[in-house]
Amino acid sequence: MRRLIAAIISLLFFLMLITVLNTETEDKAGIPAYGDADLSSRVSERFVTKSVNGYDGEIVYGVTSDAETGSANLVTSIVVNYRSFDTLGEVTVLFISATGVGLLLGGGKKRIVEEIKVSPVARLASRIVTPLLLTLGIYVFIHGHLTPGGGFPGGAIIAAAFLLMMLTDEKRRAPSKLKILEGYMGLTYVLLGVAGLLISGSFLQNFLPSGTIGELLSGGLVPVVYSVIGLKVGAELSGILDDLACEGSDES
Amino acid sequence: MSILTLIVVSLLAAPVLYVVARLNRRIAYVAYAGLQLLSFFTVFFSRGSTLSYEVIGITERLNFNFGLSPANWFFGSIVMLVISMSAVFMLPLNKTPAKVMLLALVSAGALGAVFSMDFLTLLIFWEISTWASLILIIQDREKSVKEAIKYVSIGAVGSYAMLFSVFYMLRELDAIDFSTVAVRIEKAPVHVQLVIFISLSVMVLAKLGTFPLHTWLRGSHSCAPDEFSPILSGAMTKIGAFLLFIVAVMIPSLKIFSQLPLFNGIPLANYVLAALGGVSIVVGTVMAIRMEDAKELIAFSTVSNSGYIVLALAIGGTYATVGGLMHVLNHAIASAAMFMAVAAVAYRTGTTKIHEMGGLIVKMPVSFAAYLVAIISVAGIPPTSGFVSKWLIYQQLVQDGLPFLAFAAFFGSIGSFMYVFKPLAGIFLGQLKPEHRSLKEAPLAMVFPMAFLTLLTVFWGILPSNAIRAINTVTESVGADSVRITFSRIIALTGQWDSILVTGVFAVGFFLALLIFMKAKRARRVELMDNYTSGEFIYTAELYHFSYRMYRPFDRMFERWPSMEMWLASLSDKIRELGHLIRAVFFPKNPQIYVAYALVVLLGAFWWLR
Amino acid sequence: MNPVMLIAVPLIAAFISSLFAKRSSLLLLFAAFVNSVIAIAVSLSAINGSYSMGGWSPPYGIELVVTDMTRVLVPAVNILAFFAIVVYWRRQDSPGKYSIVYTISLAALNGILLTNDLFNLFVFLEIAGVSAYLLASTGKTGSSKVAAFKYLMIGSVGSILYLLGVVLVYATTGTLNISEIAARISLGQINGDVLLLSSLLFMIGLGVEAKLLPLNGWVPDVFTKSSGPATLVLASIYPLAMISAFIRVLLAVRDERTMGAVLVLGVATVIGGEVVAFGQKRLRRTLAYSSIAQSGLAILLVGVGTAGAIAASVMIIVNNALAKFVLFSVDGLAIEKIGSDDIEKITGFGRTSQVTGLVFTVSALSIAGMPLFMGFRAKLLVISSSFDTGLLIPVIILLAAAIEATYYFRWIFSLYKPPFSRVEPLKERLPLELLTIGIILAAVLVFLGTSSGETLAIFDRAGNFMEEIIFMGKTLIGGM
Amino acid sequence: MIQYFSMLLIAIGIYGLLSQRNLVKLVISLNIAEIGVNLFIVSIGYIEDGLVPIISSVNRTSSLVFVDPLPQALVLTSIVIGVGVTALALALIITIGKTKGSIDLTELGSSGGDDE
Repeated sequence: MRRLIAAIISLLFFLMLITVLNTETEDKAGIPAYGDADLSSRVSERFVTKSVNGYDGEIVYGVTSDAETGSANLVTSIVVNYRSFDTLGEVTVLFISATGVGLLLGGGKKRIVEEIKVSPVARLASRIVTPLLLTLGIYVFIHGHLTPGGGFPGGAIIAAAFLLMMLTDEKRRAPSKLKILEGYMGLTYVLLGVAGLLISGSFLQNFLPSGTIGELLSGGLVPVVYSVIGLKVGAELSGILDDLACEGSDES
Repeated sequence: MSILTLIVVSLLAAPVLYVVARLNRRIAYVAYAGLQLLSFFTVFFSRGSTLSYEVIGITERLNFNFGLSPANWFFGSIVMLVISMSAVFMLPLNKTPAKVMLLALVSAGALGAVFSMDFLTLLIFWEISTWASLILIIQDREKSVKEAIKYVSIGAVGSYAMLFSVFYMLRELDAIDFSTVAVRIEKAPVHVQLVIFISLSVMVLAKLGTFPLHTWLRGSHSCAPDEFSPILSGAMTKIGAFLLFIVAVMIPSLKIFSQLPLFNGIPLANYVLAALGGVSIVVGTVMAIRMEDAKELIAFSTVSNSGYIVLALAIGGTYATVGGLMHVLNHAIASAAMFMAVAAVAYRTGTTKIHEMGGLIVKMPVSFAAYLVAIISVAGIPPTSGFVSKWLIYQQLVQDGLPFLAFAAFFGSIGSFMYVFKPLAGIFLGQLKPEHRSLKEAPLAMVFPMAFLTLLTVFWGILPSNAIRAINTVTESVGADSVRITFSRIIALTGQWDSILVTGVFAVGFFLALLIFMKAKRARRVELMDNYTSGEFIYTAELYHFSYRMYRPFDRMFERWPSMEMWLASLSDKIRELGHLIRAVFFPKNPQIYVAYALVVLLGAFWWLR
Repeated sequence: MNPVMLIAVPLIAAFISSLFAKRSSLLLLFAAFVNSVIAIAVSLSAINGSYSMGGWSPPYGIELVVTDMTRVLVPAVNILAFFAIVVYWRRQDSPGKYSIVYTISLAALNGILLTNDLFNLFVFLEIAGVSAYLLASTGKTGSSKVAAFKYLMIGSVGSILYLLGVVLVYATTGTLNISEIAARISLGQINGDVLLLSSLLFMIGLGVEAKLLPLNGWVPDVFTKSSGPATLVLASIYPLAMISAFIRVLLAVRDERTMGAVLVLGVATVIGGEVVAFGQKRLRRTLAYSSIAQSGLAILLVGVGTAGAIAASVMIIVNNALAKFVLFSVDGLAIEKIGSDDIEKITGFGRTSQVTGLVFTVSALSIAGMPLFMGFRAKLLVISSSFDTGLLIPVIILLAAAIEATYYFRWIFSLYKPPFSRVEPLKERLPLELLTIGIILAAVLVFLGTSSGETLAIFDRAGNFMEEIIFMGKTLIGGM
Repeated sequence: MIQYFSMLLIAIGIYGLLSQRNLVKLVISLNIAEIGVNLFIVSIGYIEDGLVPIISSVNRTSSLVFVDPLPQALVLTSIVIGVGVTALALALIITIGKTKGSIDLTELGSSGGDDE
């Protein structure tokens, strides 16, 4: 009975959602058909041409310099520059979740002891792979404005490195310094925002030169912020993993 | 001192008095009494001053309007007279700082209400007065909480009905002041007129304590602190009469409803209201007869008398209108005096149960006199003012030929003999209880207001023309006719009433009786415990008190009557049950259910609205 | 003063307090205090209009807007938050190690009030939501964790639906800026189905937090199981932001059919809340259901949709916040001092501690809509604006109000129930902070209930905020 | 097509949310629905033959046809938020399991809930 009702509700829900698909017509705006999105009717047109501030030239890789945002990765330019405020919020969500996990689980006093049979090969291999993973993670977030990736994937890769270590070693804990890193990085992000407010007059506004599109040192604040995010996300996710893997204190 | 200043001062006085009372209670209560007396005199002597509007803004569109029309003056004087007398009366009583603050709020609210010139101002000040009185009611007695809740719910129904009608008027007639509404409502469509009339009538019935919204009176009046009951019955309910006057008389209800079907020559709307008045006369009388507690008894007599007021003002016509207004005056004074007498007795004996007292006439003669006169007035016996108003109402009933209403009115009159006799005999006559042997008359501060109100009752009984002249100015001010009077006579169609002559006859009869009483052989006094038990030992003395279940056979007769009180009480259980149902359905333990609700609402709304 | 500081300051405090966990409650107090000062400054001196983030002009960047509505709500939220922290400062029930959650939620609530971007609103709703789930889990018993999980579940469904709505709107209008969306939709060139579905999705998504009737099953659970300060924040401060978000989004993505649904659900919420509250025997439970009813009233007025109705709605939520703050803190005090808030146990509490009784009475009377208090002015506005929909709605509102008045008076009565002799005065002193703040809030309620029309005009102006928003949107379209 | 698929995913998530009793499965159901929404978000930005929105040595200029980058930015945020909420939910489940001894909704129903 329960399953039947659930099935009916979800079926109707599905039917309801698909009625609005492909509803774009000549005179009334609707959801465009798949693949027919029209950038010219959307705000993102100007994100692509980097012309929010009225620049009307073409952006060319390796040539254009001092564009309004120097990030070659257009998604990154939105995430960390045009809509950086969203990202601050997003980081905050992760931060509060990580903190909440810590609070709920009592801060993780010691690891749950389990008999894990890890073969020596895997253990050794993981010790070799972990530094590589860490390096990869750092690479990903530093190049976030040039290539796919960025602070969040980079942070996730870093956390994956810690996860690998925790899986292969039953005593391993994420370093406790990570929590401090997390706090400092969050603080840095907000303070960068305030600095933008003080220097350029708007919260989170870029105050560094944006450089030439495609170079590592370009995009103004973008690489800085993404590094901050990368470290922070890495620290947070590792912290969450650590909390989940550990036994809480008695108080909760 | 203008009325506005008075109202503002009264409002501000409330917190000030609270603070003062925390330092010294006596000063605070004396100040309170002084303020009320000052208000009364200001109000009373502002008679004849020209019509004035004074305005304080609430929002851009709605203002407080106060004025001083004859009607305002009439009701204001009555209300402030009762309040100021009660304020003096309560000087010796048990007092707390909270009480004086609430009392001051009650008087401020009442003052604002009776001097209002529009419905919203009336409602706002009335509400202030009401919620303050609500908190006052629960101050002394434990069971009062349950009773006060009834007052809350019925009062809320009434005042929200009025709030509704205020905005309805604002919308349909674009006015809420009495005079404009009275003019514009004539041209409004019938349904608008009816909605306004009905919703305002609900408020009238609720606050005046008329059937079917009378059930709060019994508990609230009897449980209220003794010093507050006079105000509750004598002043607060009379604001309801003020609204009734506006609804039925100032708004020419007879005229505007003339297109409705007529019933015995009265428009249906008015007739229904009058019939409710009639029913509450009967119900109030019957219930009052059955009560064992002096305050409950007076509470039901209030129901009955409110019925007279509603009946009179609803059927309209010159005599009924004047008689109804006069009845407001009489009942305010008389019920205040009765409650004061009971309070004085309770102050000395500590009880209000009739069968726990007896023979107090010897110890508390002034209280007795006040009670006697008040109760005679309520029963409508000459030479008290109560007779005059009832006489006028009967004139109209007879003239219009309204059989049921006339029956109810006469029934009430006769029934009232039964219930007034009970406390009179039980409390003041009969045997003095041994434990009451050392009682004294109430303190002077209590005696004075009782005596004053008693004298007023007698005065207007002897010279009703004095009161009727004032009432005539009220009715004339709203364009109605007035009753013809001379110094000593009231002239009606079916005859005339010469009060001086009647009083003279009465006085002669009284002296003859007194003479016989004095000359007759003296009765021998016996103690309560030394007779009629034939040597048996009495364990529970009150069972042998002759007024305990005085009207037992009568009581049995009405035992099986359907009870409005029970019905309203079951209503609250119904709401509770509905609440349980809603809780079980919409606040389940399983979160999946409300997730499902969310989706079902979404789906339902989409497919339905699409 | 740039309003973004309202969000930045608590965030800074939160990040610092993750470094110095021992000082977190002090930092919370500090942040709330600074925020209150900033909020007053913003309310008094900031210019109405757009404050863009990152230097990108709207609709490309995210903007915060200051309208006449935020002018009212921002100080209310921040000052009440500060009060909440002060009230529980030295009590056993204090936020303690959860302080950081309160700090973050303060930032999120300010974000919800200020942002003018649908997706940014989603982000802040999520921050507020996650904080709320954590706050809900702060109760002493394990049941509070279950309640929090239930809350998380329905809350997540709500946010998924909201996000879906945001995407539909973006795909249709090509923008996320609320002003521009409002302007485009008011031009009417939107497919009817899409508009209906997205506005319904917003109604449900935001309705979860706004306590709309079939979606509010979490409310009594969370409010009764959570700790004192958490309940205070969730019941008194959260609704200010959540209902303001509901108002803004539903009016921006305006669809008359959805407005009808909002009206119906609002009415159902009012009736359901009041009727259930009527039969409750525990104070906190009564207050929880009464909160539902009050939210229902505010939402119903959104369904009416006129400027007057919005003004009434804002007034209702502000009145509710101020009064519920006092009521819930008195409830917390009763639980702490008496050990229960049952109607039998709480008897005479108003006599043993007179000031507590007085502020409780004032607040309860204000919620019940008695004259001299702010609630009455709100009720006048509510009735007058609900007449726009015919006679039925005002009648229902008034019936519900009658029920409400009845049960609030029952609580007042039980607080003062005689006889004196049975009640022993409390030996220990009551917390001074609570009494002071209670008196302040009661005074505000009385002041707003008795002040002249000019003071209350702030609410009238707040009701007109949508004109401003749409005007901003029209200039954006024109400028494109 | 992919849009229909994403809607289907949402419906599946909802089915799971309504029919399952295990708290962990409920969280998984929520995640499925979330993924459906995320997929839908990305799909509305797709343009036939559009390029990855990165200006690189291959796609050198902004005048080429890129797919809409904004939904991709939004989805990034939405994913991260989903991760946060999931972590919190799991932590709550662990706590519930510890204190109540069960993570089954039917068994928890009697102990939690809006009881008197």
